Amino acid sequence: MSTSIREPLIFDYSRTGRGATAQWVAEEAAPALPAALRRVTPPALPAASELAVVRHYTRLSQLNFSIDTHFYPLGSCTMKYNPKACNSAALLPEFTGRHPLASEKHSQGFLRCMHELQEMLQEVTGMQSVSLSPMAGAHGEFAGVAMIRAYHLARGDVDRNEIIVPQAAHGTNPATATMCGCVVREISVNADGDVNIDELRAAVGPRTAGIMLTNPSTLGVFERRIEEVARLVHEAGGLLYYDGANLNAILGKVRPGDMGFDVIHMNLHKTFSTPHGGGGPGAGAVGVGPRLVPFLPVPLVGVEKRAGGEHFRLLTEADRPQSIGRLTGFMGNAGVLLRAYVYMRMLGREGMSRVGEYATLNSNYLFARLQKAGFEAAYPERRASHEFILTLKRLAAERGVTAMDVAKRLLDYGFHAPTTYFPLLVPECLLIEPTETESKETLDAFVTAMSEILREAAEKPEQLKGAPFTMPVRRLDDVRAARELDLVHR
Amino acid sequence: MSTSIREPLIFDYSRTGRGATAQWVAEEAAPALPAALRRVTPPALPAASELAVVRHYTRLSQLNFSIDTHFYPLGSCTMKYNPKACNSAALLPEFTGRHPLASEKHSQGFLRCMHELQEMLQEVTGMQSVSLSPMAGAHGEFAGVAMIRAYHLARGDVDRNEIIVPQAAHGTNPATATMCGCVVREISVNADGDVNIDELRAAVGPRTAGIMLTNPSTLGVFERRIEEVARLVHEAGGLLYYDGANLNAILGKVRPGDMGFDVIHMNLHKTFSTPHGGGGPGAGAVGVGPRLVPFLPVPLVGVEKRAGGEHFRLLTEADRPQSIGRLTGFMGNAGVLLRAYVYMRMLGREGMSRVGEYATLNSNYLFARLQKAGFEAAYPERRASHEFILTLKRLAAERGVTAMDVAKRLLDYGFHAPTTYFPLLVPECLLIEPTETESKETLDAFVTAMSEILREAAEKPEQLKGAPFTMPVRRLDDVRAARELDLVHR
Amino acid sequence: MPFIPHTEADVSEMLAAIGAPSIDALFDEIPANLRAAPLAGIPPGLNEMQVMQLMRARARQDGLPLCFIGAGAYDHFIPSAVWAIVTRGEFYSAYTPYQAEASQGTLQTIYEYQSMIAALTGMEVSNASLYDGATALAEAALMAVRTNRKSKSARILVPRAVNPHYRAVCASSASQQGLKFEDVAYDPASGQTARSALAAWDNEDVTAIVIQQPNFFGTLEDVDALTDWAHAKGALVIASVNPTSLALLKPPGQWGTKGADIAVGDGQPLGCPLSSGGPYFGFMTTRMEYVRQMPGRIVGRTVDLEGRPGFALTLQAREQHIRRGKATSNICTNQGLLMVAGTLYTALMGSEGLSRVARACMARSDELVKALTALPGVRAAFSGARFHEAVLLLDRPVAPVLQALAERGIEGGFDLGKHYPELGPALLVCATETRSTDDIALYASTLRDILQTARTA
Amino acid sequence: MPFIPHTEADVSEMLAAIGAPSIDALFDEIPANLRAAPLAGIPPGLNEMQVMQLMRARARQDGLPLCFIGAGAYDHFIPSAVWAIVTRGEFYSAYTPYQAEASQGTLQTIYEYQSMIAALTGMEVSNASLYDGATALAEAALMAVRTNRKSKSARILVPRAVNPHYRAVCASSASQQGLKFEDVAYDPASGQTARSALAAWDNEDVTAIVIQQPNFFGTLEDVDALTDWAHAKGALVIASVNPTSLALLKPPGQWGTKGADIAVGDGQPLGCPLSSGGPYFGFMTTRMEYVRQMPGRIVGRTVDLEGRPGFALTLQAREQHIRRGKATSNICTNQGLLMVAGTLYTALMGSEGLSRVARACMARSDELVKALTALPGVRAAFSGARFHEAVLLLDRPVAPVLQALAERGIEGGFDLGKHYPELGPALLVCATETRSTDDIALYASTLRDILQTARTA
Ligand SMILES: Cc1ncc(COP(=O)(O)O)c(C=O)c1O
Ligand SMILES: Cc1ncc(COP(=O)(O)O)c(C=O)c1O
Repeated sequence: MSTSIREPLIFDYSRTGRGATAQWVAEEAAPALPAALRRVTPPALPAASELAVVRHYTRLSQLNFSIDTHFYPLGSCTMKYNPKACNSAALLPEFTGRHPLASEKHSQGFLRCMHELQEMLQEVTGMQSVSLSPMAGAHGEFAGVAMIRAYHLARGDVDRNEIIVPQAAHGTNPATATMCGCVVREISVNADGDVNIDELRAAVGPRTAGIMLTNPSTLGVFERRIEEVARLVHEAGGLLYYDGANLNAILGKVRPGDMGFDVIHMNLHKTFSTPHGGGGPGAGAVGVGPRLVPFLPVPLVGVEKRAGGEHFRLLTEADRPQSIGRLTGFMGNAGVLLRAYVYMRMLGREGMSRVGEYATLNSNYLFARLQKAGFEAAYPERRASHEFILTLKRLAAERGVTAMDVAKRLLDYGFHAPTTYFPLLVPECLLIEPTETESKETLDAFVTAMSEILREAAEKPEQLKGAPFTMPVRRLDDVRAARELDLVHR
Repeated sequence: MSTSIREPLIFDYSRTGRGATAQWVAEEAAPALPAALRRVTPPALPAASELAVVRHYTRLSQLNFSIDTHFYPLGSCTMKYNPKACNSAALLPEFTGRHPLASEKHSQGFLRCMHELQEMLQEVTGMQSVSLSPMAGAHGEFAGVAMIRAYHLARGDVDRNEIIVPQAAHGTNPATATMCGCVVREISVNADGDVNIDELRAAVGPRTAGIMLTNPSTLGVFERRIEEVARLVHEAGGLLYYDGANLNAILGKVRPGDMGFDVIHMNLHKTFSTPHGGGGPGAGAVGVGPRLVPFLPVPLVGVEKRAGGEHFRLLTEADRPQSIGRLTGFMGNAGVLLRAYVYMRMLGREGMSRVGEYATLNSNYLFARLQKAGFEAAYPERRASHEFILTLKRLAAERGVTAMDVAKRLLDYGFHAPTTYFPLLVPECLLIEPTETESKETLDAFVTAMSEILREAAEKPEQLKGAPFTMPVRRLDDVRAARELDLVHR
Repeated sequence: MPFIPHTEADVSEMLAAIGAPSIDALFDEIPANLRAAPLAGIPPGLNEMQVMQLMRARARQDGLPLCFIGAGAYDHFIPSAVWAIVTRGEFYSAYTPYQAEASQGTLQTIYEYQSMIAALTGMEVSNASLYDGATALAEAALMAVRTNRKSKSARILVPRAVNPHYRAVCASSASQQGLKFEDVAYDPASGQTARSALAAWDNEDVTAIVIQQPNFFGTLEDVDALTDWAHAKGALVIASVNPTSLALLKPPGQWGTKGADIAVGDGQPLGCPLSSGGPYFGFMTTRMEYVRQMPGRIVGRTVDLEGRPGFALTLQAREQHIRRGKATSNICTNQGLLMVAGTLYTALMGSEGLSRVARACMARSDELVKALTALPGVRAAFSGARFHEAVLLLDRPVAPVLQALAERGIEGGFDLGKHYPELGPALLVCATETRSTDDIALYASTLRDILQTARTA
Repeated sequence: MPFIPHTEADVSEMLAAIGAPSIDALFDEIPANLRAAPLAGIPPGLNEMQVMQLMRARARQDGLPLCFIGAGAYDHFIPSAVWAIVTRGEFYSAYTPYQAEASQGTLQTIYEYQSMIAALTGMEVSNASLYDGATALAEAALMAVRTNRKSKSARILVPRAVNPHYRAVCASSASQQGLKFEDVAYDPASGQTARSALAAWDNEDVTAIVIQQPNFFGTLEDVDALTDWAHAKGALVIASVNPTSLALLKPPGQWGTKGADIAVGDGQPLGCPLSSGGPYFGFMTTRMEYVRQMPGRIVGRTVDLEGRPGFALTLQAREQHIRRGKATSNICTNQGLLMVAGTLYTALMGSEGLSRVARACMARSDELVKALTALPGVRAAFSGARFHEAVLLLDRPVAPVLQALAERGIEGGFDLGKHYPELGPALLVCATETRSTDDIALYASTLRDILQTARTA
């Protein structure tokens, strides 16, 4: 006897003559527009009351899982708690009201934060200099590879356009290489999760621009021969790119700069806990070792000693003639950067290394317990880093229950699904990253749910195909979505 | 195959040694406390992480219906949209940071708002003077009746301690009379919803302190003989109290002062759209006609012309020697008052009278449609005011389906229930108040749901007893709650 | 039409369904002579942009002075999480949880609140909030009279060291029902309410005594002695307490041999911003045996049709909507949303967090008193142990000094002259964990300047 | 341990379950010589109170000057409802909606966003956002090259009247793939990009042309002529537009005979605060026939197992997580939350609200230009019709004037000297609906003062 209440489209609340009229500024006699430039029919936007808009989007929001409501063991995504203080600070009226082109006089407070952020990120990565302007991880990758290319070009080394990428890499790595006009060379990964050094040795050469790695890798294990990798690539004249999406694993424990990397992007929206906002915004600051400093994207925040203290200003192309240039309209996702800054200041020195420690503790604990509960590890011989991979290939073969089925069923148990089918090379995989902000009880409850699902898979596997059952919708028809494209309301 | 996820108590997230440590200020060497005054065992408060607290209360919040998520046709409660601007303005840091005892120098902005609010409330009620300090409707009632008593006492009329209250009155009216040391005399209401004038005539006399009325009454109809009522009470030496909970019905249409009332409280958390907060806070400003001005509770906001403009200050007992005194620690729910002020400024003159008009339109429309759908009106001959009463006595007698059953089933349809079993004199009643901020479509959807329920009542009445089915809990055992008192977690 | 969604088409269809020719016709039962004229005294409406610009200008006018006033409202740091969640629409715009099944969020929060406040005060049961600390005290007095059936005098002893605003509220409200509030003197040296001051009532019928801890001067009372005195003579003990201080101080439930009977206070320090005095929330706890005399809403845990746990309002027979003229109080709307803030704040702080705040308050105010009494012309009034406030005596009238401080952006304290003229020029100052050593130094140097200038002028 | 809930007991139990002696042992696969030293360069942690005090002090340092800068970021009023809902945890702290069933809120919001942006631009389909307006333009250029298979030159014409920062981003990013961006001059009298300026390419292969409306000078381009010129020669048209202006201006979908092919812009004016330049969001719309070349996420409406409507990410084969090195772009994380803000803002404003804002912007900036050009030494640079910005020419260097204005609390505009030296001392000014007549008068009188003082000095 259930009555299902669905939320219609905002357009369904729309009626001609209606509006959130408290938002209507007075009619003004504006200068006349040339007739040819005028819009004739008004855009078909919703005409809804303020209550309807508020109610509609409040109700829509409730249809989401989120960190604030659910455990989100989403591998490679570092879905940790986003402290509310970071949001409050970034939304202080002087910060939200500051125009990106404001005078230096009205910018010293903000720029000081940004300068300190640059320095803190240098410290945690072991890099020499940092630019904050990239707006997400992939954007940081772009900056990084563009710098690598600029470096080679500046040395007259014009033919280096190959980027080596391990098989398990995140899709943005090869995509970025292409965006930078490079050619991607994939190398495989050993059964133990480490890069195949022989293939690497064969791959490097005079066309090698560099290699993109994340360490711990997206397989959830630490690349043990990283020093050898670095040596090989460097000896071949290439540079090393560190995809910092997994920095959470090693914060305060190892520094990419010390491992031999020449450039890194950081996902501040992962490691430094800025919210993911249902898809963004992020911030993909890039850090570089000595070779790449001149090429950093502008603007950077510089400091000068002046009478009366330090004075901060934005450095532009004029200050940095070898820069790869400008990657954003202004200086990147400043509001995200402020959130990361606040987070880092709250954590401080000790807090920073605790991140790596407890993220790794949680991950290894969950790894151990899930294996004990009957799940198969993709790399059973290895330590988990901040994340680990289970493979359900046996379950799929024996009971027809796939990683997707398990993921969907977890939603019914009140847990967001782990990352599924990534990395692509592990069949029927679940990539699980609990992060350090979740408690042992939550992890235990997750193990219980996973065990229940395993039991269900044994007892009534066909039913799992129907999961989820308790979400606002059942499983969606993706094929139809792509075939009968319905992308806008008409 | 549903898995029900329940939210445990915050205490279940608690572990010794845990805490939201970002909130821990540094340990300080405080002066030693005398041993006898020291606490020995720390209070058993939850020791939970910040994420656990955020997640727990976010999830709890989602278990609520609210204006921002649901239509709330709750009679006598005026659950209208609470504009977000009111909240933003009241939470400006200078307002939230202002100490109630701050100097006049740092108070002119706030006090100007409060003074203008006093004046606007005078204008809409037709009263001569307003005090903002009562913190809710009942508190305003207390102020009003206390002023009536003070008025009589000041005239040496010491025996007037009877308060006349119509049968249909809200419970706070008689309770307030008692709180003021008065005796309550109930008078009945005619079948047409108007007060029984003969009983009133019989009730008034030399002991009559006053009468408490709300008009439109809690029966949802306008007291047509209000002028006669006023004359009778005044001739008997009593005063007229207007319970302003229903002011929304007549805003801009009739003014209590013009009807002959001597004192009124307003529920700013109803008519003036401050949020109800799941039970409060409210603001119950009182307005008075000429006879009661000297007795208003302090503090009031006064204004003086000074060189350089108007200067505002709080008037206290020293300025108002006949005042009934102070009813609140400071000056009432200032933050609620600010929200009401902002709301009134946004509505302005025209907006104010539209409130009464459209609240009445919505109510009469719903009244007409529900009657057509087969529901029985308690006062079918009368115009609805901003609210109206249905009686389900026939349904209860014929099918055993009560007002409570219908109310609970409405929850399944995504509508908050109307007020049930109030006023007490109408059997199996639903008191329905849609307010002006709801759209015709919402009202239509409500009619559809009510019609569905009527159909269900005809077809499977016993099933309705089990409603609701889709809420976080089924119907709760109130008897057990009162018998086996479990009021705190141990 | 701000906040009204009706189109012209809607209006005509609706009028047709009603069978009325116009909206105006819906008011035809109102006598024509009563119909209001246009509201000339209300200014025309503003759009949201205009109103926010206006409010920002008003706010700017008041500024954010550096504040050392306490006197019943305390400037504590509030974690961002508190109001981020309190203002969620589901808490902010919900009604009183009469429909329990659709209000489990609010109900469970109240249950948790009751548990936390009971734990803090060391008492057995709590209600779901009252208006503020002052009205909570008045309600406690009324409750004491209902509860203490043996006492007939309705006489409540109230130390003069109790917050004078609270005393005023008791006088203007509870005395309507014939309660008699009688003053008890404080010791001019210590600032405490001495046991000896009660001697006058040793042989009198007393219904209850109020004990405020810390008292209005910030001084700590000898709560055990006062409590035992009262209980020995059959009087009830009403504790009026600062919730922050309870992290360190013996809770009312443990005062004396038997513990206080009713504990009340203002919950403002637990997550409510100063906000010009409200909204805050009053709390009240008592013994289980007195719960039926308690005013205000109470939530209980129970089970649903399927036996699953759930929460509901309970003991409603105490309340006005059921018992009407015989209810324990007329209170209906309470301070629900602030109760949510208090719950969130307390849950975030926990016992350790709260005691650190309390200790920091003591340390900071001690620092403040030391810094100010080091100035010529300023000395401490009382010798008793303090929590986070203190009375200072100046060598000249207080009001002009406070005004000079305000001109320089400092709210220097609360002038006690009106309520305690016998003290001479006395100033109540406060520092919480939010005031830094720099803030205190700035106050001290500014005050030195002002005192000096005045002296040399 | 801030944001880490582990108790000591938890840690030991967990280590026992793992079978590791210590947390440190979990790092035993990391070569010992690589282990990091303590992070001496990071200051000790602050509690939330301290960090908020710090941030408030930093914010105060920057203040809230009266701002007349536009140049790509516009100070519009944002209704309170927008951020009250955007910051709800369910939007704020959710991940990308890969698990559609647990993300219908975000997915439906994106679908509604796509619908609104398509309606505003008059185009058929929209993606779910890109980083910002500048990167959206660079992506549009890349998309044009992929789409316009007939053209081999990868040559994109970009008027100099296009935002110079956008041009810089195109140069530093899209040129990595060999795109050639070529400048088109503006008419020095009107400030428009004249059809005649394109003559040089009349017989050249051109892949696409960018048309910014209004252009960087605030001047309105003759979009029909430019569009038809491009289409006539087989070039695509990329529109770069200000969304507010689209309430009044002909949308890209209707430019010329066939309409623009791709429309991009920065969504900042739709509900995103200035915030030092971000986060904003880039939008992109196009024709249905080009949708498979579009970068970024796209949401489609579909049905679930039971046939009920629902929403899901679609056409993912364009994206990096599927197509890797052959994806349309490397973009992954986009500006989701700002897209939510844009959707809320646009839904609240509606077409009428937005066009009122646009008209108010025009009226205010016209007033500003009149007030400033009435001063001696200030004149308008261009004659073309404007939206809400204008170029002013001063009789002296711009930088010191701007600095003097800043000293007096006014951000006077954007100095064009660096990007358009040929204009001489030129200043780009802007006024939106948020600037009042009083604000403009204050700017004018302050500028008069400054110009006069300098003159007499
Ligand atoms: C390993 C890895 N690299 C790169 C990225 C790309 O980061 P972004 O989504 O911020 O562009 C991600 C995030 O999804 C990632 O997990
Ligand atoms: C008719 C009537 N009078 C008085 C009150 C009491 O107001 P409050 O709840 O604000 O004390 C109410 C509200 O419930 C009411 O509906």
